Amino acid sequence: MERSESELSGDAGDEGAQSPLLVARNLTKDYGPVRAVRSVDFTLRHDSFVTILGPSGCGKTSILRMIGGFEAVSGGELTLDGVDITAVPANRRPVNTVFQQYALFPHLSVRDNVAFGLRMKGRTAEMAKRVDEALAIVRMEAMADRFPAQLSGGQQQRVALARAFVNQPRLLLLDEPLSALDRKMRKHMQIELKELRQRLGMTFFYVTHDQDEAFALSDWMIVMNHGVIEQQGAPQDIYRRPANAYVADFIGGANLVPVTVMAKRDGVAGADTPMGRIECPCAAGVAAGSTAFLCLRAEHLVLSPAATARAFDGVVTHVIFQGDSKIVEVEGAGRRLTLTAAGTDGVEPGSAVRVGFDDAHAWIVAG
Amino acid sequence: MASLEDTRRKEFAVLATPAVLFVGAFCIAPLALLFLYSFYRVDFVAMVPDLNLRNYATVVTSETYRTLIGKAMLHGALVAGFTAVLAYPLAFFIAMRVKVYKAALLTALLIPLYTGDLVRIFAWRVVLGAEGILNTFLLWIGATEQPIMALLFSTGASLLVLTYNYLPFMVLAIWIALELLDRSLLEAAADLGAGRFRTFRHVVLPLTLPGVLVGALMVFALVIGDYLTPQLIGGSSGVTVISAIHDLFGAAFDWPLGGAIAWVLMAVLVTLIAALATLALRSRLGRALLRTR
Amino acid sequence: MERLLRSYVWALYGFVYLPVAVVVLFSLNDSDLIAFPLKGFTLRWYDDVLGDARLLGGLFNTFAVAIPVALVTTVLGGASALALTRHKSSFRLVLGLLVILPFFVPRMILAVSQVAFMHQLAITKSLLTVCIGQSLVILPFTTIIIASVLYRLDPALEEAASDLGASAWQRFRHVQLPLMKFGLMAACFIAFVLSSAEYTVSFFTSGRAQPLSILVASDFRFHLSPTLYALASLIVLFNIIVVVVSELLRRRGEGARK
Amino acid sequence: MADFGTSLDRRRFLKLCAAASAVTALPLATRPAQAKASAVYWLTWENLAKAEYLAPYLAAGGVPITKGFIGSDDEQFAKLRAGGGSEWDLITPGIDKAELYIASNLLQPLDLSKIPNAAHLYAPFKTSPLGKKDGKTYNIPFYWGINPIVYRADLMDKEPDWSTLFEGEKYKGRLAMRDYALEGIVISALYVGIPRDKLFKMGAKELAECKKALLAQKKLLRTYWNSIGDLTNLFASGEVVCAFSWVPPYYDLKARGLNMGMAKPKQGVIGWCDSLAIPAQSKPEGVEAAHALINYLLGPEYGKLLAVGGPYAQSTDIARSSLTDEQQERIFVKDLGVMDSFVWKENPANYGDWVRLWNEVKAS
Repeated sequence: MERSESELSGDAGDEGAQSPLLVARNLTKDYGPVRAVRSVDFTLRHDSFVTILGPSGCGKTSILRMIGGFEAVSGGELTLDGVDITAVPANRRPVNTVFQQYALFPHLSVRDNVAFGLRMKGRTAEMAKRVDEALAIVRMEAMADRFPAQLSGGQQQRVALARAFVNQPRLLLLDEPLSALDRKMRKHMQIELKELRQRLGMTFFYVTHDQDEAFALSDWMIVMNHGVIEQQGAPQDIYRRPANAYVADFIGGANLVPVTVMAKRDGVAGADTPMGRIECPCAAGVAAGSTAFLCLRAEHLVLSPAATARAFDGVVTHVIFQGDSKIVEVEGAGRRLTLTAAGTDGVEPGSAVRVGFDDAHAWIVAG
Repeated sequence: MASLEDTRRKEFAVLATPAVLFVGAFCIAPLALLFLYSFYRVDFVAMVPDLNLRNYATVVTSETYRTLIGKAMLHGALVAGFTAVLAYPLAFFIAMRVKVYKAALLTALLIPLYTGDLVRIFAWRVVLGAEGILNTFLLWIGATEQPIMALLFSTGASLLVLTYNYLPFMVLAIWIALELLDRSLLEAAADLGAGRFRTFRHVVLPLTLPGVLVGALMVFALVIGDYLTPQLIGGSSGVTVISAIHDLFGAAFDWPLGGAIAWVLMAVLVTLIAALATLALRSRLGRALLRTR
Repeated sequence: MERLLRSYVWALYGFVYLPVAVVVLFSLNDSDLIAFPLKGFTLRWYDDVLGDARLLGGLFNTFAVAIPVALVTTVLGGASALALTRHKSSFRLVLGLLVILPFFVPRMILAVSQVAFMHQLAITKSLLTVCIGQSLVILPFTTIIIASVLYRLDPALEEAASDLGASAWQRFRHVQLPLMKFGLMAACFIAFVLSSAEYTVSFFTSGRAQPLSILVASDFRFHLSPTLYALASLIVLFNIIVVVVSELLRRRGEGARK
Repeated sequence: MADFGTSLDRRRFLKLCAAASAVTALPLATRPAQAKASAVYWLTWENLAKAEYLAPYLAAGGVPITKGFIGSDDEQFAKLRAGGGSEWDLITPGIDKAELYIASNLLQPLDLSKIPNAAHLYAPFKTSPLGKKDGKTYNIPFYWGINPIVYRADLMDKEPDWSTLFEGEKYKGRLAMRDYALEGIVISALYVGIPRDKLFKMGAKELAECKKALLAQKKLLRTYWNSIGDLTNLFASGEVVCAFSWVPPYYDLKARGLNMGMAKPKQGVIGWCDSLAIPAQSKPEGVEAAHALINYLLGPEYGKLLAVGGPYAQSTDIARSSLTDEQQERIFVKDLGVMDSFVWKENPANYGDWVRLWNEVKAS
């Protein structure tokens, strides 16, 4: 693999928005007998924020590490800007990473940490200016001469970011970079990250297990489980039209009511439910005659329905106060269902309620 | 096209090859030569390559060599145990209670090694002898009427000085294990209501046992190889399997038999260590510790 | 409990330095017998040592061996430790076993085999062969010490270096080396100590030039001279000074950094 | 006046001539020799190579000596047997071991014509077959002595003999033997009454007898001593009152005010002799220098220095006449007849069995 670096890094403008930035084909990773990533395909566009979401151990970090060049690919290939990078060592990939625990060099000052990549490539002429710029972007100019151990978690986070993007990578990989921060800091950094990405115009490839974070940040989401991609798409699409019960549950914790699919035509299924027969759009993979799940989002279920088409009886089991709203858990339709409700005084565990929903919000997924 | 794995492999090779070649050329090859010799026969000062197992038969049937090998193992194990018990609190102190002077305290432990084996051994004679410091002290405080002769030239004296000799190695091994210990675990244990002792008993000790084990193996091997201390401190029973081999190499010029004893000794040593390591790795604690890495 | 621990530590250091104290005591005793009763104070043994060209020559040989041995074992041990802790090669176990093997071979056996083997290769015994023999028995120590330091380093730091474009060499030079520096120094120091006190291997592998340990052993065969105790005391004193000075320098350095 | 002047002139002239011929003859005399060695490498015991013993040799323009030190006779042999001896020009093995060295082809024959002092060897050494093979001399006797019993006269009521070391219950735990198979077993043989001519030719039966005695002896011993420095320290620190010994502790400790005694048991005393030999691989210029050094070591200056300092006797009688009676007595050369009464150390053919027996005793 003898390709010059300039060939690899190219220039973003030349290739146009239509050609993909990164293509993964049949990407597979084995750790001994354990297959962590099972023949996965996906494509990253230029100038986008992509999150890869899944529970721990689903293979998302392995994918990131293969793109970063830290793990050898067991099967399949990776192309970046049309160039096969499968066998290119980490140090020659135009890709930079923000590590989960930041991995700042403890023996180097903030400035030297940020300058590290440029120094390694011998770009010393532009180094000082670019490092200052990068530090300014993350507002760490004042801390430039400190050592990592003298910084707070958020500050370290910023330095790690600056250290990665100062090299102007084609793709910035972020491995759960906010997981070590407190909630408030995390919210704050999410906004900063999103702004930063827009400002830099790079593609961010972001690994997280936190769906809220994924929703807050991404233009494109890849949902993984057990080494396979369950679904990928725009966040709203995934939320509204989960591809299967796993995604429906993992993303936003939908209420899943088992139903029997009677008929299916043109993406619309007819199913028998405990609340009567429903006709609603359904995911691919739902087949007539099979058992599937009616997917109802908590915010679409309402108590004391007046205007909704359908309703059933239930008993409140738990009420969780959430400030402006409440999360109410109801036992009904043979299931425990969760719904969110505002201003429902008098609802308390044990009270009998009527729960309703609108057919327009219903969606059926395979089991 | 070189894959990433090839690159890693190449790096590994570059790092590992010098040491492998070095050990191969100056340890494995010489020992292999000795192994070959162990099947030879001695005819006056000539080693005759008429290969047979007679030397091994001699070792196995000789009560002397069996006893000596057994004694070496026993003493190795005893000293490993003594040093572990003595060293642990010190290692714990240096790792957990000392901040600024860590390096100084550890170095201070090594400095006496500089005096040299013989100098230290003879210094111990002055301490332990019939008219030595310890006996004089014991007579002075009236703890004994007669000097205690067994303080020197006895198996116990030899074990004491061996323990002394190899204590620093044990301290280092345990200290490293303690330094590797994740400090948040101590807080977690405290948080879960464990007192100091229970934290130590249930968290610190189990997690640093591998360090103790490494130290014990080191000390074990060092004790078996040490023949000067038993010879000069152990009295009339201070003979060791190594000094017996030494006699066969030098005085009797029976390298084949010496080589055979050496190889039997090493085989026993390796078997014991392997068994111990396997046992340790198979134990519940061992498996749990392996999994965390 | 804490006080008990503290007193125990003091007691143990007392135990460790007891023979050293005896050595110092008799190096100042005005009698050439290492036995009680003490006869009086003298510095003549120190005078003897400093005027003894033979012992000083031996000391020179000891350094001529210990310095290269310390450097070689630190470099080899460092490389092996990197291979052992930073690679998942299937040869890792083999490498680990190989590197610690010399440790488990009784020295006398190793030394005699080495001499026989070197003779087969027509290698003449010299300080070089002493270096080789000693390096072999010291390599396991340096490897373990450096590996234990590397083991504590977050592998992500090295990944970060690669990620930022560092070649294997740059990664080593700019990240691994500075971070394992103290491990290397500790290993080098211990290798030096072990080398300068080593007797068995040195005896068999040495030729014309013999390190101090052999001269001391040789002298001891005829006479347990307080001169040798004075020499040992001087060496210990020298080391204590080195430790104290380096500790002071380190603390001053740290103070300046803050 | 004139006569006187002439005669002076003549004397001057003769002197000049002599000097001139000497100057021209000097290169002639040394021409056959190789380039002179810059150093001669001598592997020896520390106490034989003290700077003051060698000073006259160096002052007379001898090749500078680089010394190496022996750990023990056995280690010396093992080391040379394992790795040749190319590092050394001169070694110092016990003559009883000579045949091992010769049979191992470790030595080269000596050129006795370059060692004129060899003509003065004591008769027993001259006639001894040790160190000779096929009419060639490989090891030349260097210095010798006896290994007696040394004891603390202040702590013992009568002069000990070998039986004291085997049955002296009274001194249990305060006796010592050397940790050395050959001597340990010979002494036990002397004690159990093996005839002198069979001492080094003992078969299994005799060895078994010795073993029994040695096993009984072991219970009485404080320790087996390892080096003479070790034993001296044991006497000085009161650990041991009586031991099979070498001579030096007797004089050393006596000089320091201890009341020491030395016993030469009538059952027989072990005599020993160390030799000088040149390793087979020594280079010609080294061999040349080694011969010169050997000659010095057998010569009068060294002999006197060793007799006074050691105190040891060299193998030639060349210095004997320059010693006082007392000095002669100290090195056992006053009455030369005693040399015949010594049990001279030999290397038993079945020495492997001896060593194994010795280890069995120690390990019991």
